[in-house]
Amino acid sequence: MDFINQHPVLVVSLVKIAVLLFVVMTGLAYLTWFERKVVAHIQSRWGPYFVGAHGLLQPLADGLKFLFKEDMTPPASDKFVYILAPFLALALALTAIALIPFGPPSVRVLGQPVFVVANLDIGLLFLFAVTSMGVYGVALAGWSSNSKYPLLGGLRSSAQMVSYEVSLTLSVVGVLLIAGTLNFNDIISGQSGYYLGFIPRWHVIPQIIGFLCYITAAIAETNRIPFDLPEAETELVAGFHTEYSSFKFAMFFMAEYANMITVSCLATILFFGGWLSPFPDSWTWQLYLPGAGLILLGIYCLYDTIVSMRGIAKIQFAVVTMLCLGGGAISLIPQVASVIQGPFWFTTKVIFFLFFYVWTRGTLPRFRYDQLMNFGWKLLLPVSLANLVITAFVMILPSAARHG
Amino acid sequence: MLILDHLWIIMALPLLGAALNGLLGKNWPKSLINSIAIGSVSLSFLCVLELIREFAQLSADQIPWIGNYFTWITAGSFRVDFALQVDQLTIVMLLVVTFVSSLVHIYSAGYMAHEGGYYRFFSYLNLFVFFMLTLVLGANLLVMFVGWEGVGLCSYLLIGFWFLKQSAISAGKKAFITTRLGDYAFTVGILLAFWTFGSLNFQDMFKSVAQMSSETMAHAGVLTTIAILLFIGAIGKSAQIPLYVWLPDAMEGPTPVSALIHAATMVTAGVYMVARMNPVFSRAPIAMLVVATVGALTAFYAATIGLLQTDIKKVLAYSTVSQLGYMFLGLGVGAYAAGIFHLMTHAFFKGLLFLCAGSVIHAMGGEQDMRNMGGLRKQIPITYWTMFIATLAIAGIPGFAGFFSKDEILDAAGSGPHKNILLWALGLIGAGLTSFYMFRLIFLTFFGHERFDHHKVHVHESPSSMTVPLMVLAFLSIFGGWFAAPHLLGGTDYFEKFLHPVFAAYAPTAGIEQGASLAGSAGASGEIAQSGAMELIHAITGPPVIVAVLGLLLAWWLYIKKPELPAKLAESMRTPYKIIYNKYYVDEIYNALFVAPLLFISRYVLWHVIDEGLIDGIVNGSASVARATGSRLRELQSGNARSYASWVVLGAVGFAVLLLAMLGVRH
Amino acid sequence: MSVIPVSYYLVLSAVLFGLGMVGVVFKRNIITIFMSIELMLNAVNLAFVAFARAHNQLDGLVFVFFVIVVAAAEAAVGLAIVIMITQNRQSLNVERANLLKF
Amino acid sequence: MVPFFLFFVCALLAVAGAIVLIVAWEPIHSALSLVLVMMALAVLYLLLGAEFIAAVQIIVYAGAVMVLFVFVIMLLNAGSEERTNWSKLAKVAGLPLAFFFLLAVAHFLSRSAVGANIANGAGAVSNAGVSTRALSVALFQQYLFPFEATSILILIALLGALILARKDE
Repeated sequence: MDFINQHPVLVVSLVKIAVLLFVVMTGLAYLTWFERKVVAHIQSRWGPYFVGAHGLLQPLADGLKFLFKEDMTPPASDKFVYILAPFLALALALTAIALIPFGPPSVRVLGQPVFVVANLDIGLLFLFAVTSMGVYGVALAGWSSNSKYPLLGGLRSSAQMVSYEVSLTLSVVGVLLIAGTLNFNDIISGQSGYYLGFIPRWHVIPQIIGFLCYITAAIAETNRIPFDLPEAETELVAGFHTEYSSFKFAMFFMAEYANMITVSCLATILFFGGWLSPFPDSWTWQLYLPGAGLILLGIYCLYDTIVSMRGIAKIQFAVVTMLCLGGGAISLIPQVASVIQGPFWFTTKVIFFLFFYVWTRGTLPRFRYDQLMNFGWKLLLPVSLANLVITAFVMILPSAARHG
Repeated sequence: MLILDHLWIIMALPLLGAALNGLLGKNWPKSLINSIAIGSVSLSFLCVLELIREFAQLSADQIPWIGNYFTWITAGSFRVDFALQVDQLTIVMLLVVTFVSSLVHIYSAGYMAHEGGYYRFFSYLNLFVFFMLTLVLGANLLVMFVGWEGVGLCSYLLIGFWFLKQSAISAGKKAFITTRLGDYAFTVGILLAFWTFGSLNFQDMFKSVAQMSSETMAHAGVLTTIAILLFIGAIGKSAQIPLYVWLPDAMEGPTPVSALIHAATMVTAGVYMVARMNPVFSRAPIAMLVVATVGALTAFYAATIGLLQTDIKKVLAYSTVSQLGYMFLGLGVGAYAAGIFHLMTHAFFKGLLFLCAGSVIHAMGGEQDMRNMGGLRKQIPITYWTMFIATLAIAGIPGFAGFFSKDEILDAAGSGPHKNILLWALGLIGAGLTSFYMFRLIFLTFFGHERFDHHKVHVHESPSSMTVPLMVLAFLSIFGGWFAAPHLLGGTDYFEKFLHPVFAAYAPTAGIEQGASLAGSAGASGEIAQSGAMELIHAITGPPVIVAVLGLLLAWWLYIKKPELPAKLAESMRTPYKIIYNKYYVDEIYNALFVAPLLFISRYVLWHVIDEGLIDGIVNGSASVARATGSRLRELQSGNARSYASWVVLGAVGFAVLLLAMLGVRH
Repeated sequence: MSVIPVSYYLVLSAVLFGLGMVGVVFKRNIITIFMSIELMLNAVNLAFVAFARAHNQLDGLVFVFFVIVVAAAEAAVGLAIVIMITQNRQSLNVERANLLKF
Repeated sequence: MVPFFLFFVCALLAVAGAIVLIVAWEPIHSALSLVLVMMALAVLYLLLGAEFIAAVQIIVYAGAVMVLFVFVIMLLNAGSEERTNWSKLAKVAGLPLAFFFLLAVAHFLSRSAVGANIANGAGAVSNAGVSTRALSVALFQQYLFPFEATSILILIALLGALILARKDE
């Protein structure tokens, strides 16, 4: 106990990291389930259904499958790099998440903020640094497998990511100009307040162009459809991870989804006020929204359990129902409610962006490679640049007017 | 005072003409060209006349009149102005030069009518006049020297005028190089003069000379040295022994050129120079003796060569040489005035002779050998008569110009203050020979039966543009000498009197007696009444006249009476004939003594050893050294990036070591 | 609060620089040589930052910034050249590209 | 204590990376080791309180330049380095001189007055934001002209790279 008192930073950080890892890993697993479900319903299918109720245990099954598959390494490959690549990818992806504040820094345990692992003053820069390193995973994977398609995939992805990273960064700079800081918490708290008393002062409103550029670049940065050229199965089998199997493949998989989450979080923080509630503080009933939402979900599950579930699924779903109702009940306790406000709103927004991701995937066709490059360099970059210039101009306009 | 204040105009006019013709005249019509040339020269002649008018109004102390235009050279104490000066001597020279030049120009307009390079010829001629005037007008040795060299250049250009004729080219070179020998001594003389007198202006020099006591035969000094050096220059320019060889060859040039440059004006530059420097010479007896001796020897020697020449122009050339010898003889015996006088008269009759020869050649269609002429007296009477008058003049027949001048010279040599019987005798014999070969020329050319083919050559008189100058000059050849006529009657010699200030101004104390003799003769003029007739008789029956008549008769006897005799004589005394006929083999001797060794040295030492061996060696050597080092250094540029990198590292390390060393010093 | 002498940083940068130098001199692969140069640049940057810190001045940092920018430009051009060389010589070996001209 | 530990770890990593960069036969290994070096250096920059520089180091160097290298290596499919004989000059001059250079610098440092201690990274983190701001101020005011010049330089480099690498039909 006294150890804890002596090294609060160390202990709290370790705990936070453990929790975050667990949450993110599960989140990743169920993100896959979420994606499959959404795409399925977009295509009017059922999607995963039989492993667990509504296929809720599907991610678990996939994970087991990955773990127990034979892990084969191409003989001609460069062993060291071949193994290094997936670890690099996943590690970097998770590191990025460590920078994300899920809730207000005011919530503290042992004097340490709870909802963020590392609160850096140059958080954003650091985040970009980490994501920029993400290229290596893909590129090295493509190179080290010593095979044709992976190499092409690696080439494509490295080129694509480097190109779009530029516009990604540029599109964000506008926000930075307004916020005047690189610290996530400061950026978020800078967005508090409302236009006309009820429209939140989120950066998305002045920076709508920047936001559009950002989201486009972000999709490309994460190699998602419609920019998933590196793994375009119609052209390159499976792209850079063709030669990967079993858990190494799973790592790439997870890295990709982790990146999705990171990017969505970033969008939330920079443009949508992070953990800030969209409603004015005066609307006190919003405190009970999380609890209410959970209880509603529980009620739906209860109905479902009773009406449509059969056999083992009925038992599983009963558990889910219990969790939802219980969680909802707890959330209605004022202290708890006030604490989970931030995470609630944050998660909601992130989930919306993830849905957007899946939505685009379900909707848009894939670019051709030259189209991709032209789009990146000849449209995206100039637009974000213009956005930056205009922002800067508007920013200095008042002072310029003042100084004549 | 127009011209006096602007003396340069006289020179500028010919220069202008030369520039116009030479630079622009290539495609101008001949009429325009020769009108420009003649106009410019005759204009400057008119200027001279105006100058004389103004000069007459000057008081004695204003003479010499000096026009100082701009500072030409300044180096330390050495300062030379471009200054012109006018005194009596200058006046005489100016007259002679401009007048004869104008006539020759007019003559040339006809003579060169059918020649190519018309504009070239006239621009050269004008240029020559310009330089000659510079020479004459110059107020210091350096300006004079410019003219001196300039006329040399023009003579070179004009001798080699027909530059397609090998002989003409080599003759031009010969003239240039031979005179250059003299000019070298002349230059040294100038330097010595500046070193001695501290200035090159004639007046300053003469003033400081006047301070110096005149040297005697016993102790010769710097004055003698200067005088002799300058005189060597004169030898070269005025074709005296031993440098006369260029003049006969110079006849390769067009005849008007021979008349103007190689008879009337340029070759007399030496005489003018010596006369101009008379104060120096008067104080250097040895120099005077040298001048006189060289003059007399040349006069005699050239005459002997003239005896047997068959080329009409060559005869005249040698006679020119000998006449120049007479002038120097005159100067050498202290009769400067007589020398200049002879210069003037000679300019008239020798110019006339050459022009006549040119007319003859013109008539004969380019034939120059007298053995192929004869009996021309009928066909070309004007030429004949004018040439005959000139011959009488040069032979010294009483009443003609040559008589007075030559008589004065011989008189001075025989009975002057510096009298020298030996030289007098030489001069006398020379006079006889002169009249002989001149009349031989006349008889061979105009008398006897015709020795040419009518069908080939049809003889015709020259156009008026040529004959008019002949007549004018003939007139002067008769009366040009009569200034001195009263002298024969024991009266004053106006020419000498006119020039007296020039030569008396800085005359040494010894020169007093010269003035005294003049005074004496002036005093003697009182006795003209009774002894004038005697004087006259004595003068016209004096030795010069006698030898002249003898020469005439001998020539008549040999070439009219018994034309076959000369051949016999030649047979009888073979050796001397051959020797003289070959001009004493001087050219051959010079060839063997100087030219051949020079060529040998140039070819085998300077060319093959010094130039090819040493200089080319140095050049090629440096080149090959560069190449060798280059091929060594090239190894560094291996193109191997890593070796470059190594070099960079080397440099970095060196720098670091340097840094450490400095820090080591500092700590 | 423990402190690190700036000379440590300097020695480190010197070592890195020297290693980069060795790489430039000894490697044959053009790209590797290039990377060695980058390594040297980094070493210099380290020295810059260390000095800036030692004297509490920003100039060093600004210099580092410029160095990085220039390095980026250099890399762009240099790699383009490398590509050309390789296309012409069919080899990445600098010793194959020793003609001093293309 | 922590800074010292960090410093030595990073230093060791950097040197090790540099050595690997030299001895590796595979260009890609060299590239990776260089990335490692850069990472280590970035951490050192953080220790020195230059967070901005650290970030830029990673973003530009590790994230862009080195990616470019890797890209080119992949593009040219650069196999392992061919073992030709060493340049004689390099053998006789390069290696000894390089080490001599090291010795010289070390000697220079050992006796120079730059032994001054500086505050470690822990103290620097607090004023990092300030330092970043100050840095940007210096960059855009005091060093504005060089900044513009560099931007032009980059533009030129861009064009040069384009023209050089373009496939001329």
